[in-house]
Amino acid sequence: MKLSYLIVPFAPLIGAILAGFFGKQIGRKGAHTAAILGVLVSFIVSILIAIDVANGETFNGPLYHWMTSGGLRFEVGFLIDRLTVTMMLVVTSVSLMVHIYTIGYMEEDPGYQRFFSYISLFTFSMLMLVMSNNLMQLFFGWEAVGLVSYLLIGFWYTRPTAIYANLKAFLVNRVGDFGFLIGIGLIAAYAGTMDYATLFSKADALAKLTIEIMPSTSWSLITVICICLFIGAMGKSAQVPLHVWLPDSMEGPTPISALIHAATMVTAGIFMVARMSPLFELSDTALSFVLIIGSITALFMGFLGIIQNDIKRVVAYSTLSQLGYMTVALGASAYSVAIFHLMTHAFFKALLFLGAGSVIMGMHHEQDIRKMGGLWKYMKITWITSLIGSLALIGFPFFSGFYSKDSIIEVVHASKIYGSGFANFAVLAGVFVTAFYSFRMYFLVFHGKERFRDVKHHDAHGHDDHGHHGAHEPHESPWVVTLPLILLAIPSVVVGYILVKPMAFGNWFGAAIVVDTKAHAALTAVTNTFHGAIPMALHGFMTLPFLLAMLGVGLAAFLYLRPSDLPEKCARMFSPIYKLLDNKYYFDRFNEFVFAGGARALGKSLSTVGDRTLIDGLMVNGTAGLIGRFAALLRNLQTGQLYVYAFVMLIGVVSLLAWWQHIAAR
Amino acid sequence: MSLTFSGGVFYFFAAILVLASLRVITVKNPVHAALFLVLAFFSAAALWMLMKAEFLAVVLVLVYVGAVMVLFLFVVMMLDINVDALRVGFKKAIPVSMLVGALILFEMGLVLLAATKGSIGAASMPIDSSANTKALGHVLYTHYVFAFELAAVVLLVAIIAAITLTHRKRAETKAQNPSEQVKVRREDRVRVLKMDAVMPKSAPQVLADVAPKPVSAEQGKA
Amino acid sequence: MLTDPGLTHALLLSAVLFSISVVGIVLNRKNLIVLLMAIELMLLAVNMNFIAFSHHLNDLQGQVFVFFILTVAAAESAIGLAILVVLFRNVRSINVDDLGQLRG
Amino acid sequence: MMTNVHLATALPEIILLSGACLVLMLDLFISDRKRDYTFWHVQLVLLAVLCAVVANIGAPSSFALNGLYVHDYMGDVLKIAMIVGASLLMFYSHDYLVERDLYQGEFFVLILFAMLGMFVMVSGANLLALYMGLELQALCLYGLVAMNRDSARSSEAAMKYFILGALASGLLLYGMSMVYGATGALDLIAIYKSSMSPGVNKTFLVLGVVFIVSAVAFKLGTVPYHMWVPDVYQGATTPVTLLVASIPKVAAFAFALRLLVQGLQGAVADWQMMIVLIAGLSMVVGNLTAIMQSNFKRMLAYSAIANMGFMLLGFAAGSVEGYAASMVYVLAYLMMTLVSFGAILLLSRAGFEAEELDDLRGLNQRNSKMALVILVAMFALSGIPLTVGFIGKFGVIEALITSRFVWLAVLAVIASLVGAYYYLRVVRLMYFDAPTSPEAITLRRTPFVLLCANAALLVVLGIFPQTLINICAKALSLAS
Amino acid sequence: MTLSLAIWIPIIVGIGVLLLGAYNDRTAVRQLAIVGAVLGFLVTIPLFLGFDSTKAGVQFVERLKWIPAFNIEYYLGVDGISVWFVLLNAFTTVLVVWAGWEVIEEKPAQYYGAFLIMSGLINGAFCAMDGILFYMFFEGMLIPMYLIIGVWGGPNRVYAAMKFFLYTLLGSLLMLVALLYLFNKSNGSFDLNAFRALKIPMEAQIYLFIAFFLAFAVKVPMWPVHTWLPDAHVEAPTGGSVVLAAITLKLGAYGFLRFILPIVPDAARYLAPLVITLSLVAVVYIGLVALAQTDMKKLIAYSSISHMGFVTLGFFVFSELGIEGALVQMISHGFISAGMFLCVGVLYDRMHSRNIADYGGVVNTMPKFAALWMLFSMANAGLPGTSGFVGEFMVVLAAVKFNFWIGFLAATTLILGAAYTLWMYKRVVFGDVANENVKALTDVTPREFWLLSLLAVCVLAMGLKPGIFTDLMHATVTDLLAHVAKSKL
Repeated sequence: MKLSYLIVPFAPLIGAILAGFFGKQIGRKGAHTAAILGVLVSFIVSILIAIDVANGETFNGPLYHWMTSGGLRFEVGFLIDRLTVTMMLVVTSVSLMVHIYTIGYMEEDPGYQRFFSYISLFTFSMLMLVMSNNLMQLFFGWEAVGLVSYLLIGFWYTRPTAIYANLKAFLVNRVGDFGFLIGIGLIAAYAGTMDYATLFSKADALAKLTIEIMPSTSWSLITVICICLFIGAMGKSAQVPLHVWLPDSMEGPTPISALIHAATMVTAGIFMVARMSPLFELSDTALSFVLIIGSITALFMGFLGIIQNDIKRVVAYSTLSQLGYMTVALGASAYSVAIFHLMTHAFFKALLFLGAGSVIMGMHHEQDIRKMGGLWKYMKITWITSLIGSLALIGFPFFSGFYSKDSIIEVVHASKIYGSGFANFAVLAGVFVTAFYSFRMYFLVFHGKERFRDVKHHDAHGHDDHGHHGAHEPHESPWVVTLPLILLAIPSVVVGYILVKPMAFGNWFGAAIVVDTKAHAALTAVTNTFHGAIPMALHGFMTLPFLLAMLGVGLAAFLYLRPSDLPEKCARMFSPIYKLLDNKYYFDRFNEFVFAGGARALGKSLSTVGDRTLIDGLMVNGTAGLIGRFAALLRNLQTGQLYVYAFVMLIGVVSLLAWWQHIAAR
Repeated sequence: MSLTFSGGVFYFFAAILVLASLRVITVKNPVHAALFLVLAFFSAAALWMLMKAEFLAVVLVLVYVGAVMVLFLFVVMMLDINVDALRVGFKKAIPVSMLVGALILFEMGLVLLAATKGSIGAASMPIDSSANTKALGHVLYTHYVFAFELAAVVLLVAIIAAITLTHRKRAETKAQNPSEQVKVRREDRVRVLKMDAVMPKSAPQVLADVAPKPVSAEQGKA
Repeated sequence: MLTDPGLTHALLLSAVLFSISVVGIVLNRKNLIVLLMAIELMLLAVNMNFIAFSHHLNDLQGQVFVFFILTVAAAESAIGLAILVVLFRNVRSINVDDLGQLRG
Repeated sequence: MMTNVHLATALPEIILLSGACLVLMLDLFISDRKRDYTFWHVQLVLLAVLCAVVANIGAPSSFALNGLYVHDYMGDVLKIAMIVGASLLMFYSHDYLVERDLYQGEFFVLILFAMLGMFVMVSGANLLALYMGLELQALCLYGLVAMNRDSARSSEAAMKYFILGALASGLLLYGMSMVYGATGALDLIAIYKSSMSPGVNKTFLVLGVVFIVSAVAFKLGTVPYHMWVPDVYQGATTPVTLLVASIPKVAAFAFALRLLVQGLQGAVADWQMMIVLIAGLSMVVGNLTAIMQSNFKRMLAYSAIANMGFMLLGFAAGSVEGYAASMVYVLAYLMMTLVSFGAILLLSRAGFEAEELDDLRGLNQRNSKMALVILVAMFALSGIPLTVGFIGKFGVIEALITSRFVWLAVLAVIASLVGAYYYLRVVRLMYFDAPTSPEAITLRRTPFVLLCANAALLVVLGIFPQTLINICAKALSLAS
Repeated sequence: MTLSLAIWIPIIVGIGVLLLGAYNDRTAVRQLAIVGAVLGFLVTIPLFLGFDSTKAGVQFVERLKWIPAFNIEYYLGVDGISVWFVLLNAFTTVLVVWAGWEVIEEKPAQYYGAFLIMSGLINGAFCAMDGILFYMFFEGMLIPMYLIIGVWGGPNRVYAAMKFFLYTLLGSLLMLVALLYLFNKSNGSFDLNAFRALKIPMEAQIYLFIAFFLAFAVKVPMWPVHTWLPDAHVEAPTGGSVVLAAITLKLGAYGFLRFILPIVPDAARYLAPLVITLSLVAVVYIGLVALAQTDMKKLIAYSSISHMGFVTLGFFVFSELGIEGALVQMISHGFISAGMFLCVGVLYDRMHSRNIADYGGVVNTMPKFAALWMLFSMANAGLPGTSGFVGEFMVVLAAVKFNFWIGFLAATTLILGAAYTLWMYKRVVFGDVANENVKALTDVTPREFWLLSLLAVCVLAMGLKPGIFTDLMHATVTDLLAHVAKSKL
């Protein structure tokens, strides 16, 4: 146990506390200094730890005893292994970039200190999540990132859309957490531990158990556990159908989007499944489930990106789609590839988001890509970095995205698990779609006609509105914004090349990830065909995915590079599909109507019918009323007339006599 | 039981008693009711004689017929009652009251007839049948002296209560109260007023005179 | 076993009297004085009982009891009539039905 | 035959009688303005009687006056309670009577005679003595109820009370005659012995028991012999209501105990079931009907019906503990009644009867101490713990459960739940509602201090009931 | 002696406050009240410090004869379960007195007096080891609460107070019968330990169970005898709501552990499905009902019912984790509900409305308040790091172990709890300033701030170190489970 382990999560926490509680005292500058310093320290220490870990030093031990109950120890502890370290690096580095970027982006916001506090807290939560050595703490971090995302999405709390989105995000995440909690509960119940190491050592024993979920049907316990856990991951990592919160989370400031989508929240689910690989490996059913959910997400969420006009939303849907890829990788037992993609994705997605944010700033908080165009002239750095990001995203060879994504495609291709055929199709189709919408956006924003001149007085779109408008000429962003872009662009290009061998196909993760190579041989198969990064990239030019990607880019160029009414026409031609996509497959409507509306309606009817009418009305007041009526009856007996009184008395005598005679007769 | 003489007398008076009692509760006029009640008492007294309670039979006649019934009649006549109005709704009440009466009679009769099978307690104070009155008197003033005293108190209470309830001080009674007469003082009877010797002037002038002079106003008050 | 049938008959007689007085109380809805008379009848029935038992048991106590009942009954009717008079002064009626202020 | 007189044993009664006569005489010579002399005379008489009772308390049980009178511990305890109750009653009533021109000597004299009657009921050891005591008490009460001569309600109440009372005496006498016929005796001891003997004519005996139970139930005011209670409570002037509601219940308890337990023990199985019936009905009917009342006195009347039903549960248990619990109950009830009616008396002013429930509205804001006193009384009546009312209910239910009448116990608690509703309503009116007129109510010091002490006693005895329980247990173990 | 002090100091000071009320000196009344409350809290601290967590039985025992006629004893003692509630109660009393500081204008002496007396009585109920002693405190407590709701409550207070009293009385009267039955059965003893040792036939056990269950289920309250609570809460003054939610509900749940589980274990096991069903109904049904509320206090009241459903659920899965989780949930709910009600009280004192629709955008004018309330809301939604999480987590784990579907339904609170709490929070706090009234709001006063902060610290401390709480319980809970496991037929 090293002090450095403690520093990693707690440095951002201290930063958060300083910025949050003493924001007024230390001022804006103090706040961002504290927060950035915290993350910076965390980042540096993470690197140091990573070096240690790379040298074979791992750690697994408790840090703090929370409580013990019923033979179950609840602890806070760290598990520092290669998986953890990878995540720590990704989280702290991206977070650091976002922190720096925020100085510029949030410059004019009155909630400056609060914002820094939140993002540092976010970093802390995520670090606690990834560094955990037990499920309890994992859940703690799990929920904590949920909380901070809630706070951040609703950062502009006066906006109805923002506070709607943050509530939605929290609740949808809670649905995932619900499954996750049950999964943890099952583990606690049957394995009797929360600790990863102990749990994994019992995994084989668990695999033999069954559980009777429905009467007279017994399920494999491990399948149930894994599916439950994965439901949690679906919530956090925005898999269909729990993805609905993610696009809405764009209501938060852009740095948040970057943080949520790239580094912290959404990766949690992927990480968790990878962490639980010893369990998932034991259940093909669960893996298939993961695979299918992932491929659905990868493909269908990509479609949605095509028709979005909000710059951030396009990126958001791309995130959904990419998360689907990661999940697919998980389902194909290629955990290392999934984490690899997670990492590359973190960089290029952060880059894209921050780039989008830069564009938004440059456009004076205009987010509609139809009102942009030709920005390359005005925002050179942003333009270049965005191009890099987009290329990485579509998996252009040599870019980081290529390595990770292509690996996934390969692995899925090699996978023989149930659902892999569909997954294969989905990921391939996804490549085309991704390329299309990425470059659609890219062309619309940076090339073509300068459409922002058409609309002189754009109506206040209600987004990122700082209340300050300069000249309507787009401008490049300050260095605090561009620096992170550049810094992120570098790994977006190179990280794949460097790490594809050790991380995706090598043994970087060591014991942290367990793959049953016999049963799930896809990764091994792909690994066997892997001959190094450069050959892979070169080979990549000749593969179907590349062709598809280029097709996508080409189509985008054809449709959007020059002004035309073709997109409109297409939209009209496929209007039912367009409508379906425009309504996001009606998920939101469905949820709004069935779940939210249904719950409210059910609550209301239970409240009025159940509580007020039946219980209060019928049972409580009904009893009271009955007593009252009976009392009134008795009262009416007291007529005030003497002979009635005498009569009743005599009736009493008569009945006593009769009754006694009856008894005497016996 | 063969019909002996005493049996015959018993049934005769019993019949009268029952009939008289029935009339008591059914006749229209309360005066008649009272008279039927007197009849009932007389027949009861006869029956008591038959059961060797001579003294009580006499007392019944003397006290009830002589005093209580007279009191009843007195009250009936004193209170000016509209007899016809008293009969309204009588018939309506017959069935239900008859039912109660029949029920009670039925049940008690059933019990009484059944009871004849059981034995009955022995006398703890045997009767000296030769002198009923003397025996009764003797017991009353010795063994039952407590009850006797209580009876006296009951009568006293009856007197007090009856008087308190009905006796009213009439407003127009003219009685002297000697103690008040003795205690009377001069101040209670005579009031001496001091007045100016002059004749009063006409009204406006008086007012004009009085207003500036508080002294005379005080005098006027006194 | 009761040897004296007279007792049973006397008891039955008094039961009849008792019932008549009960009927009188319930039947009579208009005249309070008759109510008082019915009560006297009831006491007479009771007295008859006592005397019958006394006679049957050849025991004096029953008669003593009757003596006191007679005394009390006299006192009772005095007070009853006094109350009746007071009532009449207040409501100008001895109608049983007019006793209806207090109810419920 | 004059073998067993022992006049000294009956000293309290003798003093009471002489005192009453004395007051009667003295009062004639006292003018209206100096009526307070009468008041203090009466108090003195009560004090003397109290002394006489206390002086002889604890002496072994003995018979006097040829066996018509019994002196025992239970009698003494009940007498003390009655004397104290009567004394308090007069203190509470004093101002009320003065303000209404009812402050007459006869009032006190009749109370004293009624007390004498009740003493005899408590100490009677012979059917005749018990009957005479009962009649003496009843006649006084009839007179007292009618005392407010100008009130139509009072005379109506008196008339009803009288007719029904006479009917009840008729029932009692009929029952007594049957018992006499069955046992050939009037002395309770003889009846007891005879009723226990196997040869007794059970039919006569039980026929008598039916009528006697009916009469006792009437005196206690229990269903279905309860109809007089509300009318008399409401119709009588409040001091008389208080009198009718409080001390006679104690006497009736003793009366029931002497007759049923000490006399008719042989028919215990028979009367026990009748009592169960009566008690159950009383609790239900009393509590239910009380809910509907708007007149405080009338509500308390129904509450009395229910409470007497509750008290009878001790008899229903048919055990010595049960009777003792009943005695605790009846003493507790005496105290509670004194407080609740005392409060009405003290709140009433000239021309204003505080007997409607609405008159209590917002009392807390007008006189919070009085509100607290009534609150205590109401919670005690509903049997909330830490009040003596709870102790009473507790003991009775305990006895019931010991005697395996669990269902009756459940009925009892449910009935008392219904009862809680209307007691709470009183509290609600005092505390939750706004007063009808804002001005504060000032109360005369002396009676109010006594009332407070009385109310405090409800709580103190609720917390430390052991003495009370011990006394009652001792009384009953000696008496049964 | 400590326990007696904890009981009688508040009562005596309360009576003193009542008497002081005659002099119309509000400051003196308040000062005396707070002194009494603080003193009452201080005397309970030795309970915590001196508690021997290795022992299962009761500690700090005081035993005196009280009513020998019925063998009723003044028998006090605390075990690892009750000690927490004594502490919690003493603590809450301080809060409540402090919370009413400037708010209660009408009859402050009676208000404080009632609270202090109630506090003492509640302590008594938690400490009592004699059945009747318990009963006396249990019912005696109703009187001050009745008055608090009725006198200082809202417009519909009469109905609410009545309902509260009668509901509770119904249950407790049946409990009295049950106690008397046990008294008979145990040959004349009301000693709760003696009751534990009794052999009782199954039929009788079931009747006893029903009697006790009604008494405590009403108090908890469980569905369907819960409807008094929303009414009572809505109408009660803030302090009343706090005590009601934080303490008196716990008394009901405490009764389950003290009476039902150890005395009639066979019936408890036999009828556990019933209780679990009702608990789940409380969690799901009541959670949904809470969603539909438009009145803040009502919503929190329903949330309380839902949370208490967790408590009863935890009891009846008969595992250490479940029972301890339920206990932790009880304590935590004491803090959280107190915080929630105080928050609503803060708003109510300013705007005199509890209606959610009357608010909106409160954060703009009351940022500090919004932050504190956020904490309590999150705790109410069971967020890890707050006390609300611990109990829920433990109970869900235990429930899943007991039966998958029970755990499944229980876990829905994760969604429902968050939904109703945060939705309310959103509608009240977030958004633009809704109207002029909201615009005119002023942020929390220092008193309110420290009051809420104190609770916030408790919520966080318990969330971060629940071991403090559970460690003291282990021995007692294990012992209890041993009793439950043993058949008493």
